[in-house]
Amino acid sequence: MEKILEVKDLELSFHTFAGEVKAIRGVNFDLIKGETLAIVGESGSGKSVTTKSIMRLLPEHSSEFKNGHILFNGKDLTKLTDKEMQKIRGKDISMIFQDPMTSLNPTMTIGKQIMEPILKHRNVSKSVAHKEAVDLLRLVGMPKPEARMKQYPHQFSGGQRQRIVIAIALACNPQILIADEPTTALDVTIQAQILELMKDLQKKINTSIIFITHDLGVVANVADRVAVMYGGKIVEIGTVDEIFYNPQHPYTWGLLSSMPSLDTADEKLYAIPGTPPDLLSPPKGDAFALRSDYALKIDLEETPPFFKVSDTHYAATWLLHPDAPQVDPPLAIMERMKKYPGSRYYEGTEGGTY
Amino acid sequence: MSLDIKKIPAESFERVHIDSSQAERITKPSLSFWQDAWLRIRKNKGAIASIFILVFIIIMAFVGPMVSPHDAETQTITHANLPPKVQGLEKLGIFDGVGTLAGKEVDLYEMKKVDTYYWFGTDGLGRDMFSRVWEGTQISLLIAFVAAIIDMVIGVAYGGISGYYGGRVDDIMQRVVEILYGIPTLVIVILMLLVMEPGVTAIIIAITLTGWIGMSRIVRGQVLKFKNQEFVLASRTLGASNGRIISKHILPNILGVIIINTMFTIPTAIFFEAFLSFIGLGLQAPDASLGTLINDGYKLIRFQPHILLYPSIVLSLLMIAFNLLGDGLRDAFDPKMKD
Amino acid sequence: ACGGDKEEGTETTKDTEDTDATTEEVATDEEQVLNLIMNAEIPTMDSALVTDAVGFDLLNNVNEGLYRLNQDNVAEPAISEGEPTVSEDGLVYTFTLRDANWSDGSPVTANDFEFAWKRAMNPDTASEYGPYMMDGVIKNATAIMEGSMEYTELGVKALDEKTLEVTLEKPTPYFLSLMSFGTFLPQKEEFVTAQGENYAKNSEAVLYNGPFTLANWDGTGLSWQLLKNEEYWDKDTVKLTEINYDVVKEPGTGVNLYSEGQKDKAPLTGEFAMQYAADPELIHESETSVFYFKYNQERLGEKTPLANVNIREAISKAFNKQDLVDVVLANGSVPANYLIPKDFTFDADANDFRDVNGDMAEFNADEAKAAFETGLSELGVSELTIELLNGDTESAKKTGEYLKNQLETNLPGLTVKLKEVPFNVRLDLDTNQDYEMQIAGWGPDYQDPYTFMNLWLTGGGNNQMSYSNPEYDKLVSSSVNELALDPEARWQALADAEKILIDEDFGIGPIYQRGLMHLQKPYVKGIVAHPFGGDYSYKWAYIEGKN
Amino acid sequence: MTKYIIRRIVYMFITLFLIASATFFLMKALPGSPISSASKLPPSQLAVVEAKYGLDQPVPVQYAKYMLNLAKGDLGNSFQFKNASVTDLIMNRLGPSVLIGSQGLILGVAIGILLGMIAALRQNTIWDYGSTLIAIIGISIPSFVFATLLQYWLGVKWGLLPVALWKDGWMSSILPSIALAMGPLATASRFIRTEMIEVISSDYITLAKSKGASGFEIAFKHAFRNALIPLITVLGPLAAGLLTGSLVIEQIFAIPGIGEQFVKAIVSNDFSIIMGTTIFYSVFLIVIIFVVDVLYGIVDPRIRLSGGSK
Amino acid sequence: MAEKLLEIKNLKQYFNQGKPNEVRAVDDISFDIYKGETLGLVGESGCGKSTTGRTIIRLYDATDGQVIYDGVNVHDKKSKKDLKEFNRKMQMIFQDPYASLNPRMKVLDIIAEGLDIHGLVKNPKERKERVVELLETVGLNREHADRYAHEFSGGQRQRLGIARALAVNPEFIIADEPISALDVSIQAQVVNLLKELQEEKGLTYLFIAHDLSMVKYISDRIGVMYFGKLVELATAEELYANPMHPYTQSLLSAIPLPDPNYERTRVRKSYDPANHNYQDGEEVAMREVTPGHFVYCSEKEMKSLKAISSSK
Ligand SMILES: Nc1ncnc2c1ncn2[C@@H]1O[C@H](COP(=O)(O)OP(=O)(O)OP(=O)(O)O)[C@@H](O)[C@H]1O
Ligand SMILES: Nc1ncnc2c1ncn2[C@@H]1O[C@H](COP(=O)(O)OP(=O)(O)OP(=O)(O)O)[C@@H](O)[C@H]1O
Ligand SMILES: [Mg+2]
Ligand SMILES: [Mg+2]
Repeated sequence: MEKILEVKDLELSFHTFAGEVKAIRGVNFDLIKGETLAIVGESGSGKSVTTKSIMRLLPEHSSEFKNGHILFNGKDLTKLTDKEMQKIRGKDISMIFQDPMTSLNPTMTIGKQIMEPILKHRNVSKSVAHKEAVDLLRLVGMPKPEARMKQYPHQFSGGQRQRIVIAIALACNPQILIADEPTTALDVTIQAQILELMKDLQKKINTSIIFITHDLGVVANVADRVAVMYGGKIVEIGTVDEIFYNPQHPYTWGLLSSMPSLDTADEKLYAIPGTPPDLLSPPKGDAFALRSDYALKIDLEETPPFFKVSDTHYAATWLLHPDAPQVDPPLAIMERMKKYPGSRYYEGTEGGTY
Repeated sequence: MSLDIKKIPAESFERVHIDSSQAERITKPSLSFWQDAWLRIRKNKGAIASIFILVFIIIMAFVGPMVSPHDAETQTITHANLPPKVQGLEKLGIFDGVGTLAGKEVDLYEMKKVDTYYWFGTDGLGRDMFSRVWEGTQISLLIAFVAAIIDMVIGVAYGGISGYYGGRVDDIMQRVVEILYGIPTLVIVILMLLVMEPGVTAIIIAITLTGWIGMSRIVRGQVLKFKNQEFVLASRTLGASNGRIISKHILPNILGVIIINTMFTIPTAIFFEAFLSFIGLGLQAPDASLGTLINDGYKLIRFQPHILLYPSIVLSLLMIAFNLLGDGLRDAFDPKMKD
Repeated sequence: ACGGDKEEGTETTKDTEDTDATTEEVATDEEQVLNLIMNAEIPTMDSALVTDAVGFDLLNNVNEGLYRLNQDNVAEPAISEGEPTVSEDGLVYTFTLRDANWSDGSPVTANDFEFAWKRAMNPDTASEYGPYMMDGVIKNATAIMEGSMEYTELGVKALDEKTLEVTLEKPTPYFLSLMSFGTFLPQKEEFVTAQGENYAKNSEAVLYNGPFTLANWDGTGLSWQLLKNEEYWDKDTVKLTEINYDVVKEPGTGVNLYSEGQKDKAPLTGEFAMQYAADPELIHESETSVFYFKYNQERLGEKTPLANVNIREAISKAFNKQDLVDVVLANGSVPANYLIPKDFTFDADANDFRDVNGDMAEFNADEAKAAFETGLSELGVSELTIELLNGDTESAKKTGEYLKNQLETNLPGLTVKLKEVPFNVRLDLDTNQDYEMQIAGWGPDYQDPYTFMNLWLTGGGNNQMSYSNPEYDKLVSSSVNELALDPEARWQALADAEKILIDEDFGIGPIYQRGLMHLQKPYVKGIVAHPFGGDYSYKWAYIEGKN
Repeated sequence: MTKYIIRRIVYMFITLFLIASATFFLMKALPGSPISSASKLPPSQLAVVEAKYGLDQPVPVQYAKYMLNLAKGDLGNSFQFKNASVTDLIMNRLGPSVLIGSQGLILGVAIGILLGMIAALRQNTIWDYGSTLIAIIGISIPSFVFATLLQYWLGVKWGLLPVALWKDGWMSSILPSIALAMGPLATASRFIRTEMIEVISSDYITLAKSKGASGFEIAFKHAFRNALIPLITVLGPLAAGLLTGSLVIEQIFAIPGIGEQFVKAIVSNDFSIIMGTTIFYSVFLIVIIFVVDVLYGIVDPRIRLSGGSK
Repeated sequence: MAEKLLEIKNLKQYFNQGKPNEVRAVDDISFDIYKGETLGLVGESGCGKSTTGRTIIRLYDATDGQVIYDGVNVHDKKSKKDLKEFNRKMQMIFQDPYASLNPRMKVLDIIAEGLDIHGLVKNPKERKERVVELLETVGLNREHADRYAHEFSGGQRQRLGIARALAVNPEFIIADEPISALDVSIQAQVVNLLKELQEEKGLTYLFIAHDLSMVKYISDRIGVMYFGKLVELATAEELYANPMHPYTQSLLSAIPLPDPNYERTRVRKSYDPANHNYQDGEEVAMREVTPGHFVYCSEKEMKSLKAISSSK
């Protein structure tokens, strides 16, 4: 398992009218070659900022990098010059954004936009780049790619535009592809197509993908591992099965149980009450405590460290402390846990470890 | 990923019950839109400085002529064309009443045996420039404000009606604007001024003649945008009348844009008045505006720069202040700039 | 010409410095080129149509009539070979023409005059100045104007190639000075007919018989040239080979061009004149335009306060003219306590007409105040508001502001309301007599006091203020009738009339006689400024000491 | 598309018709006569002169005649310039005006764009403040004052460029063009700055950055064209605004231009020229607006193609 | 079944009618809504769901067709008073929690707007009390009344929107994607609230969404729209268990569920309208295939559908 990216103790703030927004408050994770890491979490939890800081795409004048390292193949991206960073962007790491309607330059043909990274990073002639761009379009399933090279973004539908954006991101076979809510703006049917496309492509070029979304269905579909973010921190990280079937953090519980499955019938959905924390003055202790039904006294005082659940599974909640009381997660979660061998509610036969 | 488990007192692990209303608490202080905008403006140094400059100029426009020992209208012909001289500063070698006469530097006060002080000097009729500049500022501001307000009223009404009622009404009203837009404003204004009795009123009418078009277009765009906003639809589903929707929902929301646009209309009007005075279509003497003062002064630029200098400085300050304030307000009101 | 409209112009002047310069020895190696500034375009070069200062000025230099004003501003024979013979009754003048050529080499004939003058009276030409100048002077002009006679009946006749007979309506003492005026220039019939519509549309479409020819004028442009006319009969006198003109309307720009050396002469407005006061290159030219208050006694048929003579007297005496010319105008103007300008008309002994009456209605605050009080009590009021109509040019405005202030200061109880309007509007208001008081001016059309005095005849076309005094009328009309041939008595009658107008009736309140300041390079010599007609003659001008 | 153009042309004619009518009646409302020596002439003679210019007819007849002639492209004859046709007068004066006008516009807009870009790319730095300052100076100093300063310093004091007059060919056009450029410069720089800041924060610029494009490429290849679009909409008014400048600048620099002639005509009540010039200006403005719209389509493919499909 | 509250008959809504850019946003749809039920309306973006809702509540005048509420056609010309009364009975909750609250108004005034318009309160005190009551109903409290909308989070805002609608005591509420713009973690807040309110007050809902799992959870019956047409209508259970129209099938197969095991095996079906191969003149309409289960199909298709369903 080769780590391609390591994010260590990342801390980052924005300076705004109202004061300092502590958007990222110590984020740690690794990315392994060829895997898909999904980052989930509610709006404003810092998903985009984390990935943008990897690409160093945050506005220079208002964002302040406070602490931490971002190691890409051993190189610390935070220490590179702009020039060096430009060489990495689009070549080694590339990105797809949420809104296909606004992420293409409206006054440039899509051909040019696709060719740009190719010409930029790969010393090839224009005609070669053109050919490759056509191939890319074909690869992402665009009909009549030759003809469409000369068209402008507004002549494409949302799904097609998102395909173009993907084609751009893949132009240089990046080692890491960051997809920031690439399907949120799309319809379910188109979303499904795009997800399939991404998975296919990943198989072909073996990139690592960081996939941001707050749609747990999508996560279940694409991810190998999942990181759950809340209030500028990762609160739980594990393999997709661990997160879905053996979640430990109350926030993850809330998240999972607020979604009705197709067979949840009449019982009330679990709802996370309240509002996200104000990152201008983040609460002391566990940021989620104020909205949690499982809050402990210590949650209000001290930030919980990561507790190991398994080799691949960690969660930052005091509930995992040996001295903490045993609590029962919401019903829906218990239902899930029942299916997972590693869980304490496991009802199967393969024997739990807890 | 720290795994060291510290010794933590057991009572720390007591469950606490979080009051759910606690979770709904909003920690931020309650700020109205205007308070919020004010907070933003306050952060904008340029805008704040502009507000101070404007307040200062407006106060001076009224107080200036009073504090000056000399009246704006009084002609002391023997005191004509004196350079500025200020008590106290004269010793520093500035504002000491020295000016060029016939190519030589002389103390004109001494030469003309004047033993009073004219802070901004005097003009060709021996009138005190200090008082004149501030009275001119008064008139310029009057013209600008009145013109801006009229522009605003007509523009908002026209754009509002056109945008809100839409359809055929909008079509016709926009065609009219399209046609008006093709008319060279300047030319029409000049022609109007030739026909009308000259004076402040004529200038204001001339400036507002086509000035409202810009405002109406902006307002129309805004109204079009807001009239289909969900909160307006919500009000409609509640059975609100057009009047209510316009006054409670649309107007308050486009007010920011209207104010910003007015901020930019004011300097345009001041400037246009100055231009009119250059081609001789300005005010009736002895009324003076900054424009006419500058126009009187620019010919003397080489010899009696003070006659040009002070009105120009006031004019420029006004222009700069209004523009910066407009910029500041735009930033403050613009939801896109929220962070 | 009516002088009220041209505030800062290069107009009728008398050159005080260079008139006497002898023009004998001119260094031959010097480039005889003069660079001048004009304040307006040439509207036309057709002598029948010219109405403006620029046109008359140029015509005076490119064409020549029977007479021409000499360096002393005396009309002397030009195309006319010596003095004409005049009939006993002073009505028939017979001119013999000298041998002179048009610029195309053809001779100037008597018919050229007959043709030109008649053309100016032809209604189809729609000349403005032709009828104006000939009315009451040349026989039948009045009848032609009224349409009761054909223009061909005009009292001018070419007896042969070289003899021109002019019949007058009545004896006209200043007739010969008229002969130097632009309207009376000759035009060559064949050429004019051949050119048709195009005549005088550009410098190629005119013929010249004067010291210079016009070149490079496209009809509307801002620049043109005068070149020495090799066909001119007196070409040996002409030294300059070239005069380059550019129209510059901004005085400041003119001064800049002058300082930079591109121009040899630049007119100065007051503000500039003051600054150049000590400059040796500053020259002062006095003009013959006089400015005065017109007191309208009847506005739109209703009596105004100005119908009261005491009020008129008060206003006439209530403002400091010296300060006005020194500080406000500062352009070399002089206070006018008279109507007939200084340095304009002279008797046989070269005595200025001005010497007869001297100063009248001088500034006197006390007298003014006393008269005002009398006037007010006569009117039965304690306060008075009077509207002062004024032009809207810069110097007019400044003058107006000054006068307002002076009148209000010196006449307590008087409020002056300024009304500043464009020239045309003012004329309109004047024509309709829709004003109370205005600042107006007049420049002479010929060299005789009559050009000023006839303005105020009862019902006169330019009166427009209901001034009427039978005695004045009698005196003034006697000067062109019974006294026409008696210069001395005539002189006195005109002077008496002026006294009545200014000092007894206070019909108008003189303000100032306009002057002009120029910067002129010291090497420019011999420019002659004229009090009427064309402003300048360059026939005698030359460059000396430039290198 | 053709439908659109036809509609535009119809509006152009309506506009022109209205302008011509309005101007005509305004001119008729003007006090005073265009005949310069009207006050001197006795009524009989004045009638003769007026008849020559057709002023003796009732106003509606004059109006109908004027409009008919206008339809034929005949603007009538000038009053001041005896016998000169207004069309010729305008044509003779057009060259210099167009030259300094277009140079001023191009220069102003080009420098304005540059300043605006710099300000936006170096937001809240000394560069930004500097360019803002220049822009504000540009809009707060009246052009006649600016022109006078230029003339004095660059012309007289340093002798770098011709002081005035239309004599030294292209050199003569430099100072007037600079003086004219200040307005457009200020407007363009303000516009571009605002727009550029907005564009730069848009998603597609972030995407371009994530492709590894350099700052320069971002600014010029991606942001520039998009930031330009709103500027184009004000090019029309900007060009029209140059008229304002040219009246003044031509007079100060003694340039034989159309604006200078217009002022003269106003002063002397020469309503043939006033009307002719007004109509000419209107045509100019309308055409400019039209061109701008076309240009808009060229720069913004969204407009172009949707326009094309109509 | 219970009585019909609302009958929609052949409703059509065309935008820019007659122009080249004509959009047939709603193209001849008919359905009924029963008292006390929740009818879910799903379909991809732009298929005309919102337009349907807005036309029902008369935000748009229908191009054609009838909306019969309590036996009265809503789209008939009516007096101001009747309209007002209608406006009181039928209310709407909007999609965008940010755009649906006037940023320049205090919460108090936003919620009280309906009270003011319909004159439901007599004095400011009563007004305030009523607003507080409503705030509490939606889980907010008194303090919130004096704040501005922009200070609230998305979920809170949406609840404010609900409170506003409830203020006039409506019988029928159109909820136009009330949760689509919300974060998953708070969608449940709103859904729960809607459900509670329905139970308490006997409300009837038209619930528009494109997220089928939520729709299924809340709805009694579900209608599926495709390009301006209703293509299938059945009870929630039935629709999920037994989707008949190929578009419905495709839609259902596209929804990702938060269940990795399920996701690993899910197979997506795609829908191509051309596969219907309708013949010329073949009448395609809503047909009742099984009781209460309507499908938009041709006679021929109905037969085969019937065959399949009976074989199950
Ligand atoms: N440019 C910025 N200036 C100031 N604050 C910012 C900026 N960008 C993001 N933030 C703040 O940082 C925090 C994290 O934002 P981020 O965009 O990472 O959230 P997210 O998890 O991606 O949410 P979403 O799901 O809505 O995209 C938020 O509180 C946001 O307001
Ligand atoms: N006012 C309007 N003018 C013209 N077309 C409109 C208008 N409103 C909606 N449309 C069009 O009608 C169609 C249906 O729109 P509608 O908003 O009802 O879709 P929707 O199903 O609610 O989509 P979404 O899920 O995105 O909300 C769309 O193609 C839309 O572009
Ligand atoms: Mg995000
Ligand atoms: Mg919708």
